[in-house]
Amino acid sequence: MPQNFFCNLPDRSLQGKPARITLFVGAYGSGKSEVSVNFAIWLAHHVKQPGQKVVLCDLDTINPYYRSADARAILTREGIELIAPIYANTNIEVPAVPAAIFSVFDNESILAVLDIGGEDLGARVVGSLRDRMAGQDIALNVVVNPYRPATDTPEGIQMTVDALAAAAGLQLHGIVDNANLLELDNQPHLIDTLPIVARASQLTGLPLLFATTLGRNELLIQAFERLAAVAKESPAALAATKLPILTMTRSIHYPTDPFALV
Amino acid sequence: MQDVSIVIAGFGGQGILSAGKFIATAALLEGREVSWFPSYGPEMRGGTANCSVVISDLPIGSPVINDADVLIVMNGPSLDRFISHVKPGGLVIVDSSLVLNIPDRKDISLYRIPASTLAVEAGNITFAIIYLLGCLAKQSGCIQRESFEAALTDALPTRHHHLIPKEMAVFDIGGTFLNEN
Amino acid sequence: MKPVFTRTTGLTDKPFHYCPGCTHGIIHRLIAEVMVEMNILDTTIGVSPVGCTYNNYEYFACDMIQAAHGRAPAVGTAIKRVHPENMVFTYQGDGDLAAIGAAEIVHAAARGEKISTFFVNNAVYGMTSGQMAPTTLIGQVTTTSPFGRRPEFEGYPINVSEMIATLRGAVYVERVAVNDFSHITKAKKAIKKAFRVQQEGLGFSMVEILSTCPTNWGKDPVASLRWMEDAMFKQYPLGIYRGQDLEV
Amino acid sequence: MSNRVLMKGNEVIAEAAVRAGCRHYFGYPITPQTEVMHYMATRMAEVNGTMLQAESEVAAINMVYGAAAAGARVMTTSSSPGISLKQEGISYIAGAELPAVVVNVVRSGPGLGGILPAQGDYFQATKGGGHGDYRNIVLAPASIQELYELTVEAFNLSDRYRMLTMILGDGALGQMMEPVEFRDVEPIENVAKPWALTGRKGRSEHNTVTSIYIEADVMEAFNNKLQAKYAKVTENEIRVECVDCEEPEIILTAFGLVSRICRNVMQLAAKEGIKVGLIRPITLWPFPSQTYAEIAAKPSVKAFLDLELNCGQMVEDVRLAVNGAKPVHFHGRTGGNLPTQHEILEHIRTLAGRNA
Amino acid sequence: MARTEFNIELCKGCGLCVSVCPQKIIALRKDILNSKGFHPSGVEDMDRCTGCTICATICPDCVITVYR
Repeated sequence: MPQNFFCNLPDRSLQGKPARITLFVGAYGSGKSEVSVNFAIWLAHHVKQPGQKVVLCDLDTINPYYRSADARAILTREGIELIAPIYANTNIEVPAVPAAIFSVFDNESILAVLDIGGEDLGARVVGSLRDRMAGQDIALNVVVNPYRPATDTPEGIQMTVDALAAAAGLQLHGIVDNANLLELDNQPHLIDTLPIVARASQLTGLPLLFATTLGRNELLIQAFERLAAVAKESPAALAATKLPILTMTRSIHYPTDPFALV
Repeated sequence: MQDVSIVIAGFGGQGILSAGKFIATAALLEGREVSWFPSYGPEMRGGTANCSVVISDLPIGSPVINDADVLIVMNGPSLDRFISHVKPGGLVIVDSSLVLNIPDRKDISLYRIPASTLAVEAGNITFAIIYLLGCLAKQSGCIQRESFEAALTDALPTRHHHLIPKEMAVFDIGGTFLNEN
Repeated sequence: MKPVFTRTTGLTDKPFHYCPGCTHGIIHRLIAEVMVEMNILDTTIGVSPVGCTYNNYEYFACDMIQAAHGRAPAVGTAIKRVHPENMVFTYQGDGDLAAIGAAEIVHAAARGEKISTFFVNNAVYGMTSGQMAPTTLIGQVTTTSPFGRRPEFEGYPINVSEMIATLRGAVYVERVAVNDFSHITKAKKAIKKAFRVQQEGLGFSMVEILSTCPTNWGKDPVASLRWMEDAMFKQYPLGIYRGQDLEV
Repeated sequence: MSNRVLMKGNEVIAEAAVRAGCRHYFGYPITPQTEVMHYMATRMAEVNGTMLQAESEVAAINMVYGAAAAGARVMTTSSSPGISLKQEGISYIAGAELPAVVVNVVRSGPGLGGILPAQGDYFQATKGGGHGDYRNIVLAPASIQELYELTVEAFNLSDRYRMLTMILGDGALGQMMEPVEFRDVEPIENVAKPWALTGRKGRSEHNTVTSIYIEADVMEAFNNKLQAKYAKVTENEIRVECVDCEEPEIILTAFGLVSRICRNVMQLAAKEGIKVGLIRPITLWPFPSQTYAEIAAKPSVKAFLDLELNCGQMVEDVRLAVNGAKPVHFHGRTGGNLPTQHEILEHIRTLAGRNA
Repeated sequence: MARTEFNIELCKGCGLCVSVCPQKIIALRKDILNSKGFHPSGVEDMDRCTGCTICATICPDCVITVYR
């Protein structure tokens, strides 16, 4: 079990020592790639020690678009190495798994984030790497966006988690709440739906690891304080009040967006 | 000489389309401009068939005939369909063995030839159309006898060439009929 | 010491882009080795399919053309008709050949086109990410048969070799596998035989090659080979389906 | 004169192809063009060529793709629904820059469509038809003699520009007979094809024929190259016939068979003192826009009347070319019907203000 | 007397050669990393190599050259 990132108000930023290799799985559109890129950046800033390097592996074999390889420029700037299928971001849709993926298992000095393709189908690629993962310090986390159909109820999230675990053939370690409707400021959405995700955490027995926001922290803290006020009535909401936050920057855009990759 | 536009119509199998080709070939052999435009499609298989032949000394505009100089018909429905498209002063040649009711038009020349009956009597039903073509050649002057004979030789397979003298005799008989209007 | 196993000159220097453990690479090498051994590299024209191997024209050192999905047999037919003295092969996957291109392969075989088809069957669509193929096994889970292939809903797998073998124009049809040394050796012999049949002008030849897809099967490469033996061999028995007595 | 023979349009397409050096024909039967296959079946045997009846139109066009890549002069013919099926292959041929000739003897659509004359495939032929940014040269013959000449020319154009040339005919053109003289229109060009698949033989590099480029920039550069080629075709290859366009009152504009009906109408109109001119595009792509613009600028011209066997397709290009200089009217017939000379004349009288 | 050479830059570390070697002398080499950052296949005890070519035959990426 990896370290959890629980923290106290008012500083809700991620802390602690994560697993050496973190995998993000999730349903289509849950925001796995966005979370992966930002988590890798957080690792680079807060966890990486001298002699270590952070590697982001784009293992999405399902969908050739909106993938973490889109953030190549930002990753390069942050000194993060990207491993992606050789045809990622070309005209070709051959989602071959890059052999370099093995480096994250073979090289202890790597802190790795693995961005896995959508749904249980994408998680199947994890199955082909199962042998390599044995004995490694690994966290397999599921990213949830409660604004997406199928993961908009605690039960829906539970079913999704079960399907992902079955396809990957591995036990999941935790849930990431990535509530968003794509707009810049997702805090209201996060507050509105946190109880759903928190309840799913109880149902599945998987800890709620962190939530993500694109917005301003002070607003978020106010909102959490409001949530804490009603927390006594809901154990799920109570859990939420302790939730650490990953403040994200947008990095994966459709290439026509003039602000992409700036 | 002026353009001649000829519509030939009847049932499929009566040699309608071939008759058009004979006329067109004969005119071509005389060095004239010519077009042959068939009705095709479902009509080709068992239903009615018709074709349009235009002969001219100048390049031909439309191969599609709206107003015909000559109408040759071998069944009733075709006559009903095309009779109103014959120009005033035009020529209508009818197989009267098969077409009984002929609409009353006094502004045309009308030739009624019991072609199918005559052809059966002559021992070959395929001759029927030849009587009508003989009449066409004689009355319109659009093709010469010699070029028609040459066209038959050209168009018919060698194994049928022995029929040509008999067909030419039939052709000549067709030319003996008189205007009934 | 002499080299007894080297990279064949039938391949270009370009490294394959396939996933680790994907056996397309073995099949490419076998075809390339046979072309060199038969001295036909300079006269062979290959037809690339649509699928993971769409750009294998970059790997084979002979003249190559990329065909639309399923149409390789039609393209190959025409090339052979234009250059009857040349050798023509098509390289096709199970979606390409047995789904969208079912008509083309059947008719090329029925016409007895003097081309050789190498049909790679891995029971799944690789390129478009793991959908059900015509050859997907009963019960096999794919992205488009998430409940496992159910005969009553998705129907049955197609045994292409058995089907093509019913056609008189197909003079040589064999199913092989590339799961271990002896089967790979047999596969190479079959590929050579297919080319020999073409060279002799006898008619259409096809070798169906059972292959793996570790990524979309969700199994590591070694386990994938075992799954091929355990699951695929039952549905797709190896052997010669036409041309048992053929001497070429 | 003695060199002239009476032949059906479909037979002439086939004979023209053979005389143009085409030795590979792949087709699938569909009325009203099936006689091309019938003729080819025996004719190709005489010249040691190949006529292969494919299993489908889809297979046929992909055979064309293969044969063209192998360096052969190759043709397929079909009719509207069959041409729709061929579009993927046509796009591949454009994407791989291969020369080939495709003939469409148009049926009346949409859907299955009737077998009578129609021109409803103008958009499909000139605006793409298949996927992607590409053009085909589109030729629209109006007589059997011209059908011969343009079919031969289609092979030369295809080889010269490494692109597909389409003959857009109609059911009537395929089925009618007229005299044709198989004169040598133009010496058959022998364009070298070093890119063709022949087997490597002496070459150090292997040839590949493909239509995909992995990098976006390379793919864009390829598209730019195609467009430059199309600009060159537009500069060099526009063909158009203008009849009595010196000082006309009304300009008729039509392609193919309809233009011939227009010629008869022009004589009828002349008898009534109406000066009518005719613009007949022979290349539908590239479209003779400049000719339209120049004639539209003439003070004598009151209006254009575009006639087609469809609900108004080429008229869009006519309007773009005339660019508002003069009104452009449309007269269309569909379902396999042809406009009569009388109805066209009536329309002309109205436009010329000659009606009571 | 035999020898195998591995073109480690072409190796994708799939491990098929490891699984088929009758002498059990092929392994992913923990002592080296290739430029892609992982341990490629290699022979640990070349003296025991028989040059049977089974590893080269199953390799999907033409990594292995065998001398005998």
